[in-house]
Amino acid sequence: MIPMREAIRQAMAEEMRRDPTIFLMGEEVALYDGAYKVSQGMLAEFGPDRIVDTPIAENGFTGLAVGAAMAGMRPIVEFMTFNFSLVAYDQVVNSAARIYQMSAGQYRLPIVFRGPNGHAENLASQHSTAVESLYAHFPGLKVVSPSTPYDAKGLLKTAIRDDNPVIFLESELMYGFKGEVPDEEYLIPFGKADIKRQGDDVVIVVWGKHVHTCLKAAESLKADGISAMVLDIRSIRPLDHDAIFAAVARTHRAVVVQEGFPFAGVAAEIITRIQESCFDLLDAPVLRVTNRDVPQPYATVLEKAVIITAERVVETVKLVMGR
Amino acid sequence: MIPMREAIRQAMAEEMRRDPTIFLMGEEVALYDGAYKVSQGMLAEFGPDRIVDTPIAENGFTGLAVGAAMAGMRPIVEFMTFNFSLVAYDQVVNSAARIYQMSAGQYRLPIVFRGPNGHAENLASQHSTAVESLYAHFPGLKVVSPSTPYDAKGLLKTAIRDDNPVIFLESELMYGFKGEVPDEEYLIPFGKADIKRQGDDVVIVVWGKHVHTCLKAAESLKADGISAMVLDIRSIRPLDHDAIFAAVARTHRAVVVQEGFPFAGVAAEIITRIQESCFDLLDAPVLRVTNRDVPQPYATVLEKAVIITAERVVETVKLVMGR
Amino acid sequence: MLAPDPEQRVVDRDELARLYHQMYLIRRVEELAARAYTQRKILGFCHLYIGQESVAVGVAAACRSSDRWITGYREHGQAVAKGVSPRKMMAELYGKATGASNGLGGSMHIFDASVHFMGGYGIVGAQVPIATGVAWALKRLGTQDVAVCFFGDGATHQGAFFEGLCLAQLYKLPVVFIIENNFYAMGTSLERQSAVTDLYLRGAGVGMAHEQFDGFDVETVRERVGAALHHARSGVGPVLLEIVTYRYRGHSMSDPARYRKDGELEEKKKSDPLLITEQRLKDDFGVSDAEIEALRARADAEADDAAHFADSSPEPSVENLYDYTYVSPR
Amino acid sequence: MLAPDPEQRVVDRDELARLYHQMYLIRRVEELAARAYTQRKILGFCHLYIGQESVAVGVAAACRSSDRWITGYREHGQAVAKGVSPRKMMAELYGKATGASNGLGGSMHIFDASVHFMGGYGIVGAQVPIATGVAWALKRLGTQDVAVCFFGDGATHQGAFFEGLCLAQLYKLPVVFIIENNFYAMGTSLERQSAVTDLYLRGAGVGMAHEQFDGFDVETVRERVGAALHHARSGVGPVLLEIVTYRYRGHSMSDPARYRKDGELEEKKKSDPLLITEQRLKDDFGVSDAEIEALRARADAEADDAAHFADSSPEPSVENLYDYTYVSPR
Ligand SMILES: Cc1ncc(C[n+]2csc(CCOP(=O)(O)OP(=O)(O)O)c2C)c(N)n1
Ligand SMILES: Cc1ncc(C[n+]2csc(CCOP(=O)(O)OP(=O)(O)O)c2C)c(N)n1
Ligand SMILES: [Mg+2]
Ligand SMILES: [Mg+2]
Repeated sequence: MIPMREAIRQAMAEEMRRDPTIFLMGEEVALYDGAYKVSQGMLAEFGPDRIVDTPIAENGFTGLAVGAAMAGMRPIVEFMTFNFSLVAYDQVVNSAARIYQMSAGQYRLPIVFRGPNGHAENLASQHSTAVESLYAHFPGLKVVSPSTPYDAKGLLKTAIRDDNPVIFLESELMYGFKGEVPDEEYLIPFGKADIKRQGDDVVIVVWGKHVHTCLKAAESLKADGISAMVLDIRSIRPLDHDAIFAAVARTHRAVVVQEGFPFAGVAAEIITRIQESCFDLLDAPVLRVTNRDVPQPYATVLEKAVIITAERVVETVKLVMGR
Repeated sequence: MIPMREAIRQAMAEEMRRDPTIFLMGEEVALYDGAYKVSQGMLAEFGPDRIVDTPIAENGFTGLAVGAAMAGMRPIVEFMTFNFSLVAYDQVVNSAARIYQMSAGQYRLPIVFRGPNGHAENLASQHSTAVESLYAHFPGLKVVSPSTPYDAKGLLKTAIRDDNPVIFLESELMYGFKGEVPDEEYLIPFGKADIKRQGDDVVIVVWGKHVHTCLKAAESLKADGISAMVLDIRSIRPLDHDAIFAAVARTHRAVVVQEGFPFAGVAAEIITRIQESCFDLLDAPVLRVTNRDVPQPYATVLEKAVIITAERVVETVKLVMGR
Repeated sequence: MLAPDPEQRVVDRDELARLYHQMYLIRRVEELAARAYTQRKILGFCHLYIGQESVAVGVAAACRSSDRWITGYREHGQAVAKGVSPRKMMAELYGKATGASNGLGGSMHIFDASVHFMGGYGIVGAQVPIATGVAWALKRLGTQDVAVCFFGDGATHQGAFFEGLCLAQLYKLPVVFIIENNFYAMGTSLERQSAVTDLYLRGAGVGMAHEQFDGFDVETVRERVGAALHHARSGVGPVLLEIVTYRYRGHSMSDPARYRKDGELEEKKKSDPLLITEQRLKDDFGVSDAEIEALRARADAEADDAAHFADSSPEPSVENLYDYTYVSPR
Repeated sequence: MLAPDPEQRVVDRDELARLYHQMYLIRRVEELAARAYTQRKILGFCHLYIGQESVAVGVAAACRSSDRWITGYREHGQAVAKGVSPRKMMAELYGKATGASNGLGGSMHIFDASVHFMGGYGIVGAQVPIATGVAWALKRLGTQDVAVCFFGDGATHQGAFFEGLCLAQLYKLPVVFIIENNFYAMGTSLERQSAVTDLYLRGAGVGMAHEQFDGFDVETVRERVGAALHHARSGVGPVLLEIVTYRYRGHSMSDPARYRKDGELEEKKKSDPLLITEQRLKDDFGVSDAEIEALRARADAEADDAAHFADSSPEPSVENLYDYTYVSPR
């Protein structure tokens, strides 16, 4: 059993040993071992040319990664948190996502942008944004969000080997979360959802840290005689709609759980596709659980009211079940 | 009959005469009369303290507008096009959208961000982005997109008087589009959709320039015996879901037309709400028409294949009608 | 060097005692905040200002009360110096309804419009163009006020910082930009983040008046910032100041600050702002130990009162959750 | 001033004739592009380089062919100077399948990896940090190559420009940043966009070597850029150059350029790059009128050929629409 941060580190280190063109860049990743200690010890192994501290210039070093990728390297960019990627938004969505197309395939952009996404604890408005909806919107980007150390390692290795820019969304709240990771090498392909819990009455579609919120909810729904499947999509873009549709075909009811703001979010995308492809299979509208539609407040009592909890998932599942 | 650019100018000028704290700021808005001549003549009337040319520093002048608003002024920021707002994304979504809440209501942010949105002609990847989905995601922002000179003037005056930050989306392709605008003052409230064409068989939900694409489509659908309502929502956030639901209750079938990329877009939001609230009213899944899910190419033949056309709307409506 | 403000009075005994009291109060309030943090009464990020008090207090001493301040997330000291009551501030740290931002903002987002404290921002550098905009309004609205903007050495690499400076200089706005150079951005020391370590030279690149000085002595800060305010207020344009200072604590509560060189902290503490001013009070103004003690005791009591107030204040109500997303129509 | 590259050869008759040919070719290609634009064979934005040819050609003369170039949307001249064939470039402007970017990019997004021309960007300033990254890779991959980055006076207010410079200097990367100061950003003249009109001084704010010079004489450009490349290639760090130039046409095809002062354009045309170099060829190298005519005739033919090639090339196929959104798995 290793914690998530260790799984992420293993993925990076193993790939870096394999391919000398990979480097990790970001604020505090080297000497400080990473703000959340994800890159602990990597400076010692790979040296300052490959584990690189930056000043606080996200737009600058995102652009740097774009150029380095075009010129033959494979950068991993750590955003201390994805909140700060928004000052680099232009370089991600206008440069990284588009140069392969603008150059008609002459330049590839094998970059991984990774770091913690979404809320942690009492970080208030500007430090709690969940960004999946903002990046998955763009063709040219892939977006991935693991929920276990196993998935994190396998998906990150795939991300690093991918020739496209990949947004890899972690969670500060999960860095200490432990799970089994085998010794032998493995990769997890993008676009393959994983049934984290089997169930018959309703499917809960989710990714990232809230997989665990949903597992908890599913467990407690048992008491109400509701058998809930928890489908971890793992990669948001590409999206494994086949797995989602198959689950809906089995359960006829679905709930989508997405951290962050609801309006034009990933949950809406998934629901749109479900209603389009499973119109006749559905016994009830697909509902979503998201953060409340307000900027994140600081005080615990307010924060708790805003974020996604197992109770809110349970409630919504019951609504969908007509209970 | 006046063109759209003139309606927008009238709205700004009338409000500026009324309220000396309003100013217009952006690249080329003053001496050059605006890149698309929207602010023609305004420098002469209001002088360089109120019609203000900026250097190419969008993040800077967006932040400037935020500070000026907090200190008692009412800035109108023109983005030469909304593509360039993405370098200022942080200041819009992290500052403008949140300070009212972070300060518990002590500071208001009466700012209008306006300019052309979406594709024009043969501008290729980096100059064709439709941004409604990227801004409507955020609580704290309002997002509006007019389709006629009449709506533009009435909505813009409302936007300028609103105490919240408003994203006001115009179109380069529509600046010359003419329509009636009355002499007397009027305002159009946000959150009120407008039936631009009545119809019984299907409702097409749309906003901005593609209202006209849809009117054309609706006209040609007559030949197929399909009576299509065109519902112009005008304001994306707040969204007039009551009007949408009422339309669906009448037609039982709906298509949502949204410029830009489909994934987690505004169309997905609207469809999600329709399927939630009108589940039993729907005779078919709600489909969307969006740009093809690729970065915008330059060549006309490719561009035509990517953007929304009346033909594609017709096709999709027919699908929804089971034809 | 900027010409001094000819109208600035010389600091007298009473004023210096007041400045000492302010600095001590800020330190005390933050020590109590640190304690409350370990008790999990304060949560999230909490960035202490301990060691830098002379900067905020010196700036306040040079400012008019109508000048506007705007800053980052390390803003407790600035808030108190600007006049935010320790009660309101501490209650905000505790996330209480009585806090400066009703518990919505927390440590990083203190706002108090009543004393023109325009907030604490969490995105490094974002406050720079915002300050430029505040100055824009102050000028256009015909006031004689100045916007004062605080940020760290780390913020001087952000595009927002650069663009804010360009615009302020182009439009000749009344704003004083203050780099509080405490030598670290989190764990990254100055020479590891920047090729230019004299950060005031950033001003040269945008044509802005710029000056650098040590900020450990509150009187120096008051005097040099007075000169900068005078410059900005006179209408000729903004100023970029680099005030050299030092933070004693880690970047935030979770940072053990192992990146310092051996003995560095102890060395720096020799020029502690409280020490310097205490000496000066005693040596040049004949203030007695007892008087110093009394000043401290008063500040201790105020800080205790603030903590008690915060602790006993009510939580915000969930009913008000949606109140501040949008301004309701008038 | 940067020390000259000791290894740079003096320009001889043949080389200068070649540079003249290049400059003339670029101008001619763009004149044909302008005509095609009025015929609606070229659409969208089209930003002409006419008047600035000596910059791109002089830089190319100083560079190794393996140096990487990256630039903005006003890049036709740079593309041809770097070795993109006029055919491929013109076909791109026409939006044809045979274009440098298969018709996907158009005028603003010319890419040609075969000659290390890394594109044309449409977001002002975005190419600056990208160039920094190219230089990062060139250094880390152990090459002796330099990244050359072009942008306008208007771009020097963007945060991306500033951040790119900070990083390049911090990491001492082999990159030469070239401000092509043509005195206007669209309709905004330099003194209306910037408090600092000597833009090379931006280098002072980030500790970077910086130099300014007139770029009308292609030989000067070649020599001074040679010095900058020598500096960058030697490993000591990047250089910021401000090359003073002038554009004859409007910002894009739709701009009548009414913002110029009376007689300004005529005055500037007196130092036309073609004129200067033609004089020099004649005066100092004894090149005859007939030889000049022959150089021109060759370029005219190449330009005509490019336009003809573009015109007669096939449109891209809609079937390939989705080919370049993602790299397919290997
Ligand atoms: C844009 C952005 N990037 C990164 C961070 C994370 N972060 C918070 S404070 C900080 C260091 C800032 O250092 P400095 O500006 O010197 O201020 P100090 O903390 O020393 O007062 C960093 C990297 C952030 N808040 N915003
Ligand atoms: C971020 C951004 N803002 C605005 C624009 C619109 N725009 C395109 S070119 C230009 C002027 C640029 O001037 P300069 O940098 O001097 O280059 P020049 O056109 O003179 O070569 C502007 C404002 C843009 N493309 N990108
Ligand atoms: Mg610091
Ligand atoms: Mg220019």
